[in-house]
Amino acid sequence: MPPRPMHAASEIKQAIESLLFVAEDPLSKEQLVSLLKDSEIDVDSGRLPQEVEAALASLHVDCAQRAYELVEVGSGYRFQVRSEHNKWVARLLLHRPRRYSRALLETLALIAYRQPITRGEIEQVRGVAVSTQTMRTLLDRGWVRELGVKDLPGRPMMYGTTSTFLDYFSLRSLEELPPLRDIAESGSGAMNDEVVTDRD
Amino acid sequence: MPPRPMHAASEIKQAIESLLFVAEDPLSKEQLVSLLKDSEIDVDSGRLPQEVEAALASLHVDCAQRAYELVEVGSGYRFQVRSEHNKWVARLLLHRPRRYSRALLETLALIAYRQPITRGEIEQVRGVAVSTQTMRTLLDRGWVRELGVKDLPGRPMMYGTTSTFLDYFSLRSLEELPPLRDIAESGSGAMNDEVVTDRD
Amino acid sequence: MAEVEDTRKEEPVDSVGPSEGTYKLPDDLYIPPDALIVILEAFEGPLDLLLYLIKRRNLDILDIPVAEVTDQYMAYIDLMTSLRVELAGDYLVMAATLAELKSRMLLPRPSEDEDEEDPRAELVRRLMEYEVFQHAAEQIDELPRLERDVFPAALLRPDHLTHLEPPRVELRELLAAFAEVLERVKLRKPHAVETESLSVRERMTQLLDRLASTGGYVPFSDLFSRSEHRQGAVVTLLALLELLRDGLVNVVQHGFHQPIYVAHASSQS
Repeated sequence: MPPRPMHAASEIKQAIESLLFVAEDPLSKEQLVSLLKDSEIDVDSGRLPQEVEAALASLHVDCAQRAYELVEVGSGYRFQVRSEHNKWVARLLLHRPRRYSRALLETLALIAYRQPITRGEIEQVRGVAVSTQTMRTLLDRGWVRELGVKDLPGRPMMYGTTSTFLDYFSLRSLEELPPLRDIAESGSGAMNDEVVTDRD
Repeated sequence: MPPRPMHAASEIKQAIESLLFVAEDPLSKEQLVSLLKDSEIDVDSGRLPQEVEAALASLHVDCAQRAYELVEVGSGYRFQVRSEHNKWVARLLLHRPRRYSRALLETLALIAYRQPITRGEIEQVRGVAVSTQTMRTLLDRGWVRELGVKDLPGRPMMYGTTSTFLDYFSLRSLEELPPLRDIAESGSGAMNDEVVTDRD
Repeated sequence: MAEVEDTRKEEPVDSVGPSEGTYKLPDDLYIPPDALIVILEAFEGPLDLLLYLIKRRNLDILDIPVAEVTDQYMAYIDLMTSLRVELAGDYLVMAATLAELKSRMLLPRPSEDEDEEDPRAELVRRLMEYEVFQHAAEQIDELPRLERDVFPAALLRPDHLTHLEPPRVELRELLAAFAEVLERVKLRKPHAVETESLSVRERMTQLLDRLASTGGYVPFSDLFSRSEHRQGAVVTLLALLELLRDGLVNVVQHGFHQPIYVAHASSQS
């Protein structure tokens, strides 16, 4: 059966729709462009980025009537079920969502806001040792990565967050993290940001 | 506000759409009815089967413009990519990093060491649901096979490894898998005796 | 092996602890009983504990009454010791810091010296900084999260395409994956393995029955029977912690001074 002739724009849109629905992780505009390149779609490859952008915008509008929406997160675009339907999803997926310990969340917060940061620096702020298990969980989940060693005695490893972290928490970039409460708000005039950020 | 039948119908449709998009397996009409039962949707439960049927028909029409279609397979309904877009899916699968997910490796390891084991037991240890995709990949690769059902409520399937699995990892027999105690030590920290002895 | 011995020594709870009669749970304790559950379960270290003590009493973080806070801190350390909860060394370091601070605060300060820094300044700075990140962690926890609040919409792949070039795996990868699983299993074992006794299991069942029959939120303090004395209270507490960890009960408190309520987890959703 010969492929029925299709408008390039509509073909691009359908291709992107299929790709986003089948991909395990969000796909970025760049990934989409490179997946569409050198295909039989009749479009100048220089124009592909704009075409992809237009298709995404059009898909976004299309799903207004659907139970899912197109969202942009750290590593790209994904379709997700609108949160008002979460109650149905919960009925289907019976497993209880995993809860994360405060130790893990606090460590993650320090890494997210203060990256690059060493384990020692995290421990200094939290006042307790960071367990190996906590670090490993963060690395395993792919939320945190090693950024290289710091030029200090002992050559400690520095850590930072990943795009998987952004994806997981539906953030487009680190800028979208909730703003840190100003330390001065808790009251001290003697406190200034330098003291806080310039540790070690 | 008096109940409006139209409203219930559209809510049912959106609920089904969400469910089909997050389900790992096709969902049958009966499953859908039971997932929708006893909810705040204002519909007589006796009428639910017809309502579900009507919603499925409507969804079928809705996706005429989409890159996917609603199909009925042996065990129920699922959305799937229209076959004319398979080429894009194939491109994506060829481009993706050639690695298995941690979830898959952990599942395989659990099956290897704890066989015969049910999916529920794997989920219990891992603390998260095992996706159908994961099980299917392991079965497709010929590393894992079904060993028969366990005499438990729900009659869950038990899984074990195959000789293909042994061949792939250059093992002559399962006995050649490193003993758990060694793994634990090479991993980190001392093992809990209880977990180790669990093996037999 | 070591754990088995521990369990045996655990039996006479009343004989453990610095001095008989210093602690009477839940009535007489310096830290009110309804705070106990919070304390036992959730402190993330000495700074966390200190912040809690300060906030609970609505004290000014910039003008901490060191003597008072130190006494409460020590009471907590003693309590933990008496319950045989192993404390991280950091708690003891902080205890020493507080003791030193307390003694320095007793010394008259040379008022003519303007530059003299308040001896509490460093501690205050650390507390405030930690508080900022505590808050940040709470906010991160509330972000919409995959697996909990966000569910990607996915299409099943065409079956014949799943066979494309399967990835390669090495045995050591498989072993590493398994080591992780085991490690996690170990961590999810009750932290109170040593203290978990039949009586705790039994009490868990009793509590669940009671919460289920009540069908709503029960004041935390009502779960303790005055007639049971200390050991009974500890058993109830441990049982509650177990239930909480397993997600079988929910605990709510609407603010620092508000009473704590407990409910069967299934009675709400």
